[in-house]
Amino acid sequence: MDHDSAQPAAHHHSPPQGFIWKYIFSLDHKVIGKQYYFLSLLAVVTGMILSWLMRIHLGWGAAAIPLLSKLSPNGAPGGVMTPEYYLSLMTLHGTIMVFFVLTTAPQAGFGNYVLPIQIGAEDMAFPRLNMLSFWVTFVSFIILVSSLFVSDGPPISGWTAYAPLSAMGSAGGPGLGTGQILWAASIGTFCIGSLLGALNFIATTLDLRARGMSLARLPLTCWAWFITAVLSLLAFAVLLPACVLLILDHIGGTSFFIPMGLVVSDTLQPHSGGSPLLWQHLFWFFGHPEVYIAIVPGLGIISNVLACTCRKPLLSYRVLVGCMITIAFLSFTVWGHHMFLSGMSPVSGLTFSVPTLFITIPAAIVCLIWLGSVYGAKLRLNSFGLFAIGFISVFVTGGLSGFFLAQPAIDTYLHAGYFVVGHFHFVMGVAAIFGMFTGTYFWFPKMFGRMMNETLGKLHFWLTFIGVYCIFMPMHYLGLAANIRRYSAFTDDYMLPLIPVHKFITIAALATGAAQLIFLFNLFWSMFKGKLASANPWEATELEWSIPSPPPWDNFGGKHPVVYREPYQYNIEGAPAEFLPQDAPAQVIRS
Amino acid sequence: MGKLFAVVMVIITVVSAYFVIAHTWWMPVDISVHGPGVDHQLEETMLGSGILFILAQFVLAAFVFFGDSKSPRKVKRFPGGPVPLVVSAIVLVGIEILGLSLVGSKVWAAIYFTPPAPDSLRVDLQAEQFAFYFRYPGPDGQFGTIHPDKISDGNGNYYGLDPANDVAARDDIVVGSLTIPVDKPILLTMHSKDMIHSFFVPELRIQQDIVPGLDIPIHFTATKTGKYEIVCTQLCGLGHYTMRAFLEVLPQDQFDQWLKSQSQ
Amino acid sequence: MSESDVTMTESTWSGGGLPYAISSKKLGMWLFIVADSITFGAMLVAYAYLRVASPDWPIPFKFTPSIVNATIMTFVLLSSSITMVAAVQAAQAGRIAACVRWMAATMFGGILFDILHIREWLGLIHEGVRLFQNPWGSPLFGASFFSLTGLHMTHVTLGVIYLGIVATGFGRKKFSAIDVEVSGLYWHFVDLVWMFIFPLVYLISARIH
Amino acid sequence: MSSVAAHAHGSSGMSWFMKVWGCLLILTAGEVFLTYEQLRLELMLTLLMGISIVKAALIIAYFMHLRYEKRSLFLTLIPVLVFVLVMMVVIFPDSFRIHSLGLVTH
Repeated sequence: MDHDSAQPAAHHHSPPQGFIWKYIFSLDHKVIGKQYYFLSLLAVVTGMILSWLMRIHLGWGAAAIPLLSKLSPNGAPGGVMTPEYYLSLMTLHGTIMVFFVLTTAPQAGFGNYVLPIQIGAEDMAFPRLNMLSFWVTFVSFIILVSSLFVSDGPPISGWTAYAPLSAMGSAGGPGLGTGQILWAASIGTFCIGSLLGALNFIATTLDLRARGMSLARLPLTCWAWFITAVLSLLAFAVLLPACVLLILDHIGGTSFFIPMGLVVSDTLQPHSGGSPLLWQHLFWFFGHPEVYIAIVPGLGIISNVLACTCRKPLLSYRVLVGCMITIAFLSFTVWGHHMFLSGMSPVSGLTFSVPTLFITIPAAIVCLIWLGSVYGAKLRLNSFGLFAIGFISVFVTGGLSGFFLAQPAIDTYLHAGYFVVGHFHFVMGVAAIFGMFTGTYFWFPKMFGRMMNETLGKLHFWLTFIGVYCIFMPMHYLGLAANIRRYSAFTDDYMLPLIPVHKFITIAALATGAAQLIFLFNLFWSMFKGKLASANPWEATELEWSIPSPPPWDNFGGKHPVVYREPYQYNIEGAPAEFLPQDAPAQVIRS
Repeated sequence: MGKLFAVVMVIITVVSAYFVIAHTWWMPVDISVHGPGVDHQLEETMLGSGILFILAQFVLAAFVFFGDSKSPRKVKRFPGGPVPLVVSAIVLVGIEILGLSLVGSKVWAAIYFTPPAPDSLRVDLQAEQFAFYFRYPGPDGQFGTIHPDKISDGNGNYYGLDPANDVAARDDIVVGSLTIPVDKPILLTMHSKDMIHSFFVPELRIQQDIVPGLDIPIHFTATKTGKYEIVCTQLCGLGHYTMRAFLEVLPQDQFDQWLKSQSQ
Repeated sequence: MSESDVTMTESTWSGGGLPYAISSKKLGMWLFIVADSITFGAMLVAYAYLRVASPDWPIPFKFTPSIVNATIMTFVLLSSSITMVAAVQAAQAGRIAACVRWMAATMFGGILFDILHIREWLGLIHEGVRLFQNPWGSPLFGASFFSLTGLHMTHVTLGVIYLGIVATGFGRKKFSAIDVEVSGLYWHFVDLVWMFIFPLVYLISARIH
Repeated sequence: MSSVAAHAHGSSGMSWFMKVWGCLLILTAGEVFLTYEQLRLELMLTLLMGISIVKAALIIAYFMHLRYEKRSLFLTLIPVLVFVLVMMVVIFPDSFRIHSLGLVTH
């Protein structure tokens, strides 16, 4: 091996000068990580406001929301939203939350900030590509939001954009012309950003690890980001051509997803030959790995933080890594469970249900390992500890309702109801968001050099934890009573008695949403007024806690850290200290 | 803080489980032949995952309750280490999965893999944006051909029939609600003229997407007379929430009478 | 800090080095190639799916000129790969001028491929093939033909630009031999994709008699 | 360590690449010949795909030097790629389903 190629690619770019290069077009992974984080924050606030509007409409359909008529005179004349405006908001809520929050914050946000430091690197492998990924993602967000302002409004076809509704153009309904094209363009752009980000993460994790940071010593967060990057690289590569074909159906007059002989508003459509199921297959081929792209970073963050909270090593590091890899692998074999009743071959339906059920085994093992790790712990339940424990609770709850939906026979009944909404909000929405809260409370001192307020943090946890159960648990009951999702109002006789439940959910959602203002206040107040943070306020073992808070622009100040042991060495029998940092040689700790 | 968490966790678990056990909101009474299989499968799964839910949350609450940081004791390793946990998870969850798959596949097979009875009553379903139309073949027992270019809601030719040239189409009965005889197998062939819709009757325990470009057959037998709602469950446009029809299950003699009155 | 504290389980994977013994740039390009293969794979699968489902799929390509033309295009692309190999060899041997010449030859191959391809497109358009219709059968023929070959042609065109940038930079000693090699990986990948498009789009749509 | 430089230096390396190029041209000619023979579609598709995979393997192994890199690179990239591409084949039953359930409108 010649000497040059054996050295990790060192990035001795000099410290950036000037505001633009320092904060806007920065190559520094820490700045880019924060940029992603704040983009997600903007997105999650937008998405949450949309969900408030939807919830108010579902609880009190006739209620006028005064500001709404100003925001969208067409969509909500007099403040009462039209059915199509409800569907537009639903589409935007789903798309923003899934892509720009769940995919962006845990992976690109925290991953970008923390991964290079945790593996002892100065920066990502390709800093320029990293900057490009962020700006591509940013542009895609702008494209999506701009659909709010075109005359026809955003599309009404949901975040899954099932063809032919999404492919037929404005003949099918409002927002399906320009709005739908903007949606597809935005998601296609997002794919490019994610692909570039993913290959950067993989190369960084493999190539830039410090000396001694073997794969078996990577913090579980790094494993999770690495696995997620592999998933992103493979899954977004399928969604990208699907979006291209969808756009072609719109502007090229092709009919990839539109069959022959369709009649819309008494007009025979000129399309012929396509297949609506093709879109569903391509979409869910991406869509199911996407679910794990959203949650696996959460699994990593929780595992990482749980060890610090419990002050003991995790019950089994290797089993957790193995389970995450198994889950990632299986995620490519199960997409058909979204399509049990879609007209897909019933034999395929049965076949897809088997790996879907099998995926519960590694997921169950992960939960058991966490429980085993909490056993006999000396818990330090500060804000991030509470959120980490809360994550286990909501992840178990959401996972168990997946048991029902994995079985085609039961899916026959529950498929399109609120049971599904409750399920995926728990397991993918709430769990992933709890992962983000955990990450924020945990890494805030490192990212901003100040401490967050603990009292506000705990208050935020209690309101959120109880709130999400009040919002999403009743949705399971609604689903059992066959309440159909994606309805802007409930006019069917058997659904009328369920409206009080919707009112309860709406109140819970507004209250829980209001509780997030505490978090936002805490975040921004602490950023400027919080107590100054020490290098290692949580007495954690990973490399990021061995450098000052916030870290210098080149992370380790030109030094090359060396790693001596696995992470999470807390309260080891016979050890010289309560916790053993990964990069401290034994004799340093003893002295 | 740990003790508070444990208490809250237990309350949440008990309240959540109560509404399920009390069946406060539950499936409507089943009216189909294959339905008891679906219900049984769902109840078994509810029992299994309900026990797991309560167990997991209680154990978590207990561990957090006793995991106080202020106690002077040392941390304890989980007895036996990870191996028994992993093995028992694989064995127990594995058995549960195999059991559910085996039983569940039979239920699924009863709906989708059995051929329709030869004496089934054949009914056609056509879905369009925000309405269902049903078609009975009439006395000749044959459906007329569908001509998409002739479909027109304006002149009431919902099916695009061509009675002038097509003999089979002349006696086709097209109605806006599904009327069927009780205890008789029904073969429903579904197609859509525009978007993907879905046919769902909660009481029938049947849900099937209606995909443009495909003629998807489904068969069932209703066992109780009465009037039920058919809802669309696949997002099909702005009026999706209003898209519904009624299913009326009649005794055979009343059904015959109804059919006769329609064909005149 | 003593070296012995660092217990190494597996030397190449224990950090502080490149586990695959290739530069990160090269690894990055390989990862891009995996993702792009899946993109092309999904396009080809979608095309095959629709073709299987359409009984009226046309098979319009006559042996001459269509198949012959596509064969010449294949030859051009394969030949541009071998000149790229020569460019990489020259770059690694430090023969800068030779490397730039070989890369120019490769770019010429790419441009020639594009020209032949566009000529073929124009011919088909002249015969009435559009994205949404064609004179022979399922309109998806034109849709899938133009989108598949269009995606590939975009890759070739971007590749020519990419090679141009690398060649210029290498000539001015701004880029290293590794950059040339990485651009070569991309170029061979574009060639590789054509090895599947050629039979799946052209050869099984051939009408000999 | 088998780096590219060690293996493929000098004219001997180039002549080896020329042989690979020759093989690729011959295989292409073979494909065109098969087309001219107009075999049954299934048979022809199998043969053409077989030849294409051989050609792709030659390009990856020699032109893209994967054969000269560490074995672990091959073992990381190719199984993942093959796995994902093979999973896509699962959608084909639905393509055939359009044949059996396709809307009869004329």
